[in-house]
Amino acid sequence: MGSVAALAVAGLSKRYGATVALRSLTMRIVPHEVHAVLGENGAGKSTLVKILSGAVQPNSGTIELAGQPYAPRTLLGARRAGISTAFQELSLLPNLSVAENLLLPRVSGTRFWPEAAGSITRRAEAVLKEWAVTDIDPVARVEALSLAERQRLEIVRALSHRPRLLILDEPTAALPDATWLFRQVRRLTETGVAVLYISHRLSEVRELCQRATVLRNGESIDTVDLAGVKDDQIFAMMVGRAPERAYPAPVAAAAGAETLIEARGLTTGRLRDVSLSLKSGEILGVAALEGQGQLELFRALGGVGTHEAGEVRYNGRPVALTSPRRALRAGDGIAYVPEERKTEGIFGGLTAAANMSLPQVPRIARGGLIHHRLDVAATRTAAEAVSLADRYFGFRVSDLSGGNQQKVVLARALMTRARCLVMFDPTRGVDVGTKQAIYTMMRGFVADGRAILVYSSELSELVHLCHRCLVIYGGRIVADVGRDRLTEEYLLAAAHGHGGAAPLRAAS
Amino acid sequence: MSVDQRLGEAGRMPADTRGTSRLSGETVTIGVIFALTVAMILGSRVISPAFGGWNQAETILYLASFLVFCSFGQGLVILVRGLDLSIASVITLGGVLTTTWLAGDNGDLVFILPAILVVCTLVGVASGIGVSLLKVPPFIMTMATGIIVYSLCLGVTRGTPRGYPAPVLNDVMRAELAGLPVPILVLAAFVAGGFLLQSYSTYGRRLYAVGNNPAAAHVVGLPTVRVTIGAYAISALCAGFTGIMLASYANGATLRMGDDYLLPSIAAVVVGGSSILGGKGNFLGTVGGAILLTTLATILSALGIEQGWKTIVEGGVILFALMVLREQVYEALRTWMGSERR
Amino acid sequence: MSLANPPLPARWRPIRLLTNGALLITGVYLILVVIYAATEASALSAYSIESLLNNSLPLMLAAAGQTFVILQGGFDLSVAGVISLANVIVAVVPVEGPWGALANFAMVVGIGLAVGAVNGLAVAYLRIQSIAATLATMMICKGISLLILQAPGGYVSEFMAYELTGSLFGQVSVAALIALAVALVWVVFRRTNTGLALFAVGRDANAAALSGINVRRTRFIAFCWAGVFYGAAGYMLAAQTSTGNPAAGDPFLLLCFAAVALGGTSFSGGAGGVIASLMGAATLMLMQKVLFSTGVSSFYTGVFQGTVMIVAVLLMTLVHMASRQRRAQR
Amino acid sequence: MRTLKTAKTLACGALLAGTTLAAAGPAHALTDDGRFLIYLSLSYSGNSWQSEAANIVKALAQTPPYDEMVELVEVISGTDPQAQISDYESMIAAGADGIVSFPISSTALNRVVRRGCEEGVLFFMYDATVTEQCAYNISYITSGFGENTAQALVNAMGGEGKIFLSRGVPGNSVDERHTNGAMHIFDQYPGIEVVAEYYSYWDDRTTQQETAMALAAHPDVDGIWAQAGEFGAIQALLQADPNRLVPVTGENSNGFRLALANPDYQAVGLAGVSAGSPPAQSGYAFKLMMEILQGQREPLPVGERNIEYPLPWVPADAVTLCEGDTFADGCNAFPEGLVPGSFVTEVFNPVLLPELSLASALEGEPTPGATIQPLPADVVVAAPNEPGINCQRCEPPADLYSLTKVEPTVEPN
Repeated sequence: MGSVAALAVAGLSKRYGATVALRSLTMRIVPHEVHAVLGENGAGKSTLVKILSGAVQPNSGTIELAGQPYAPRTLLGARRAGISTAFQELSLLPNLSVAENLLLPRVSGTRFWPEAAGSITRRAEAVLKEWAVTDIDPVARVEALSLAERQRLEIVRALSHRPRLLILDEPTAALPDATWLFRQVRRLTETGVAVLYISHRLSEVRELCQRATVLRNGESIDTVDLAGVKDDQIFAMMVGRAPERAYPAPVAAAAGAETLIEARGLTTGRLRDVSLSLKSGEILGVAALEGQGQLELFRALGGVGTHEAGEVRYNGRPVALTSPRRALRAGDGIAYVPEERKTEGIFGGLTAAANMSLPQVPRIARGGLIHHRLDVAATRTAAEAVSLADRYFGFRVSDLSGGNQQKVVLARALMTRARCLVMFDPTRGVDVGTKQAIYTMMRGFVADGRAILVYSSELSELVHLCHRCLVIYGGRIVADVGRDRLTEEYLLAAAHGHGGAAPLRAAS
Repeated sequence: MSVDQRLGEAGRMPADTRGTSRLSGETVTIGVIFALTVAMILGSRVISPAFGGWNQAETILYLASFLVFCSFGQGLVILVRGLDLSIASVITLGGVLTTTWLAGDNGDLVFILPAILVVCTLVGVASGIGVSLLKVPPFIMTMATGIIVYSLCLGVTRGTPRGYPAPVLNDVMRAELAGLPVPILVLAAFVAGGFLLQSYSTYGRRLYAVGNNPAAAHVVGLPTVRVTIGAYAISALCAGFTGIMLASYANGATLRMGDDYLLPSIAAVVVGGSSILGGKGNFLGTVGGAILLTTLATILSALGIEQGWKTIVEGGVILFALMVLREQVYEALRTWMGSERR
Repeated sequence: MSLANPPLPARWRPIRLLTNGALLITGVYLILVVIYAATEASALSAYSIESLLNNSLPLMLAAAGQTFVILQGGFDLSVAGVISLANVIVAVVPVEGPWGALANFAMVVGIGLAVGAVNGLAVAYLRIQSIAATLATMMICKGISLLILQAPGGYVSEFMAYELTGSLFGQVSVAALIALAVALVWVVFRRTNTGLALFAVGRDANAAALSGINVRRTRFIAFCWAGVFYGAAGYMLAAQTSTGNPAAGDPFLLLCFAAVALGGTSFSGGAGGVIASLMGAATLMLMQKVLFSTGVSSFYTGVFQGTVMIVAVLLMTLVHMASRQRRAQR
Repeated sequence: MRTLKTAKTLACGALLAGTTLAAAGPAHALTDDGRFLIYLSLSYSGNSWQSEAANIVKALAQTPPYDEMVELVEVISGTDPQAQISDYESMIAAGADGIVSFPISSTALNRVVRRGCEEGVLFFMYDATVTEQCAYNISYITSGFGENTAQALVNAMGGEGKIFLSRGVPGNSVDERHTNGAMHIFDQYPGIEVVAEYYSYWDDRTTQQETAMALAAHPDVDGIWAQAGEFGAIQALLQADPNRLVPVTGENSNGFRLALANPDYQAVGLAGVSAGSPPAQSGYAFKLMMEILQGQREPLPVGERNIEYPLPWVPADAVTLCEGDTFADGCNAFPEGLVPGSFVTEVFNPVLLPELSLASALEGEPTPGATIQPLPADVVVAAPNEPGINCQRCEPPADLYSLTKVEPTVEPN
């Protein structure tokens, strides 16, 4: 600690209009260190990232980079000073190629005439290879990549600028497997680079990082040696109170529950001949590695995608799930909670209350007219179910934090009054408090005879939450795991196609 | 929306004004537009002693009413991320049908007027189907329907629209009720109705949702296709209504009667604070925009300067108004007030 | 360990080629050429082709300029104003000879650049909505044009009027060469860093900013390019009509948007290209010829024009969807 | 990437496609059945004036013996000069014998017109003109509409008062000519004050709105000098105050003429004169062209092809209602209801166009029983040079704005 700090931040604050995003932040990162920044959504982590990467300027406070004062005004300025960032909201351009994205903003390295495409590709290929990415074609357009591939690309881009300080903001949100990332990070720190690491996954943080700075309400609470503190202590620092137990035991599903949804032989995209049944009172989990067809399955059931073959019955009667609207009206209703909050979930310009009331607007309107007070009255129960605080009702949703946005999306799913929820990774990128709220909501939802089908990229979540869990590999269901044998190891093995690890059971 | 705003991280802060930001932001815009308008009217007394009074305001409101009618529909279409270039032709269609079908007769007014509006609405439905179901870009679709409708008007009238609107229509345009010209009363009712429809009706709510995020609207199960078609249908309906009013006002129809309303209708919507990218806007702002533009035209016409200078001044004033009405100006104001409070 | 998608297989690329806007609109154009050639005996005569190209060039240039602005995600109505202004300037200050033509060209480019810079400032730095800001600059330009020339008139130098609308070596139409040059400029430009930035900003300004792209500068440059092309359009219009007209730009306003849209360039930005817009403009002008040669009743030409526009776009959408479907099925 | 490049190359190629192809030049002759191939090229069929002018030509082409001699094709080019250039090119390529046209621009069409002339095509422009000397311009523009109506207005106002100028289309040479003529007169009277000047695009509805705006600023206006669209000015005056009309001069709409002759209106102050652009010019142009084509008349030498059409001049007391649908006894307006208010009345000319009836102007129908009468031998009246109107680099005569229809009753100061 005696050496010059790679990064030293003191008394940093940032206001947006009358909103204070960072109040007073002080922290120190030394070379060779992987330093975690922990905090709930809205604690100020992203603002810190934006300031350090030059996207916004702080109102007060000082930053020193390797002993030199540092006040970047642009992203390129930050890069020149030696800071590069892999952003949480992936800053890739889908309409450009992998190579172009990698080399932005100076794709063409020549001065008077654009560099030949082949030469650009070769340079990009070299970069990818340097960071041990060999399965991404530099010529491919980014929109053709999976989310996990994009995430890796974002990280490689940050790595490739040879930073003195690397910022990784939720780098594993879409990475099913962090091994590659950790290897690269360690390679980097060996050369003396410091890494600022932001993640909601405490287990990862413990594996990779040495120290952590905890933020709450825009203030740095403390910097701790991770080895010396327990999870509960960290959570307490993050939320400012003692945490509830992370995963209360699930309530057992009522015996003899009726079958609500029965799918037979669904085939679409990667999905091959999948059959499943969802019973009342049940949280049915789906585990799979990235891109095994789970997305197609969920979208087909939600009416967002189509399926080429197969049949879905609801309460025993066949239903056509050709649109989300049809799905909502099929049987007792299927409501889909989409994977991409920003593009398919929220209406950023509408208030939280208006977002939530949308499915019921015709019913809650008086004489065809509707206003904020009616919205609030109608959505209060649903908001309580996801623990969304009343004072957010009048906020524009785009002004809310990611966790609260997700709560709004879930409350809206409740507002549809559908009996079945089909949720794709509902806790991705949300903080611990929100996760708790979501778990509580899910349990409450199925307690009175409704049902949930949920996919999650976090196996621990499935293990603790579900009554039963399906594992999909290569487009097929390879395991149907009951509550009694539900462990992370078991799911992981099955998800990698090691069918031998468990007796393969046909879907009931 | 500025990058900075989007990057804004939410916090659980005590001095939080986000909840009221949207409403007051719009209110400020609308307030500024009307304030500008009133200032211009009062200031114009310098130009002519007859200006600056109620008579001038009355003339302005009267003439602005046509623009307000068609801008409402334009605003709805823009709200759902579209653009309606067919309104010029549909205004013409409304006017031509008014003179040819009524042919100067009061008799079947109660049947024919709705019939005209239905025909116009159908044009909008066609545009809406093209845009929402066939996925033709709104620009091309409405431009094409506009060209087609215009061409049909041309062919059917063989170039000369015949007849007169019913005399009673022309009388209505000149009548006064409680000391106010009837068209201004119609305007007031229209603005009230339009405002309720856009901001407080279930349909309006759905329009905002579809305009804000079409993909999310689809996932939520909103009838996005119907909502979109509805916007184009209402736009055509309003254009048809504008055509009827114009034909009644001018006591006859011409085939280019709608041309003057296409760009101004878009300008009124945008000056009124709506985003051309959809999902954001308020009808009262549009009304303010329409009145502002008409006021400007009225004052300029009284100014004894060359047409070139008039056009330059008009463009300059619009540019100035846009600069004043920028969201950033309001944001800066908010920041300043926020820091003052502290 | 993650099972990523395999890289884009080479097999897909022909499909991507099919969905390329430039090729689709070229297909539509060729269909119209066939109809035109079948209905008009002299359609393929050297003179017909040359005059068609001459006639199409101003719109093609205007559409090319508009494409820059639309790609970065906006509208530019000032096209009508700049064309009028450039047209009037050339006719009021004609300079004889090839150097004169060059001098005139420098003037209009300067004017276009200036107006484009004003637009760029207003949109990129003052953050005014492009459609509104450019509406204002359009009006101002039209006003200035009217002050310079109250009625159509003025002269255009002999060199401009004849050499620029003629043929080189009696074989290759100058208009075609200019169009080709524009296409080449585009092919090079879109591979430059600014060109890529244009696509990036149009698709997602936020992500572009986080990728280190100077968003404002990119938008500003797009408007400048657009202005230059409008100036060139006004210049070629003057060459073709041999005169100035203060209202010369008006017909271009909607047509150039139609041309861009026909070329398949997305109005939400980030997808499309100048070559497609050039072909879109050429298609619109060819349509006028086809309507004439097929003898569509003059009152109802609009019905056919409108229908052809919709059908052309639908055709392109269909091909696009079909190729998507095949891609999805894989 | 490579395939994309190919696409571009292909697209570029298409731009050039066929520039090196060569085929036979356009055939130039009568059509197969021995008729003259005549094109009627309109700029903008969309107001009464344009369609009446077109209908007159269509009616004449169906009147014996022309019905056996002429194949008439109507083409509408919209408002875009580029479109009209394209259409002219097509007509020349199709082997036109003659083109009767309302030109969209006085200058932009020159090049294609000159080329047409070289191919032997006769160009007859009506109303609007081109400055290319090989084309025939048949127009009233040079006949002094502006100065004569301005003098009439000054007379009606007693030489002083505030006036509005309701002009046509900004940047248009015709509008420019008319206004210059009018200002030549107004400038001689210091008592005349132009308080508002606005453009009405020769349209009734626009005139009405623009006049209403001007009236808001100047309710005490004493007279309105208007180009086409004048009926809208009357409507705006009536709307503002039904009991106060002022002298209005304007063009030839039926509504205006009826208003001028209306004693109730006269009682509250309406006076004025109806003059301006007659649609009948098109018929005259067409007949003149046919006579030249048939060899009945020698082509005029290039440089002398600007022909003046006489200015219609109908003061209030001269308005006479037509009894039937033919032109008889010098009548010059139709009863309300027979035609729309915007109908332009000057569709007949007993000397030049005795073949026409109301149906000719409204529907393009020939008059039953009528046959084409030859034009009087000495009919052609040369129009004076007007730079930018009918010639490019030329000097206007010194007495360009001399009065022809009216004498000043108030002495200019």
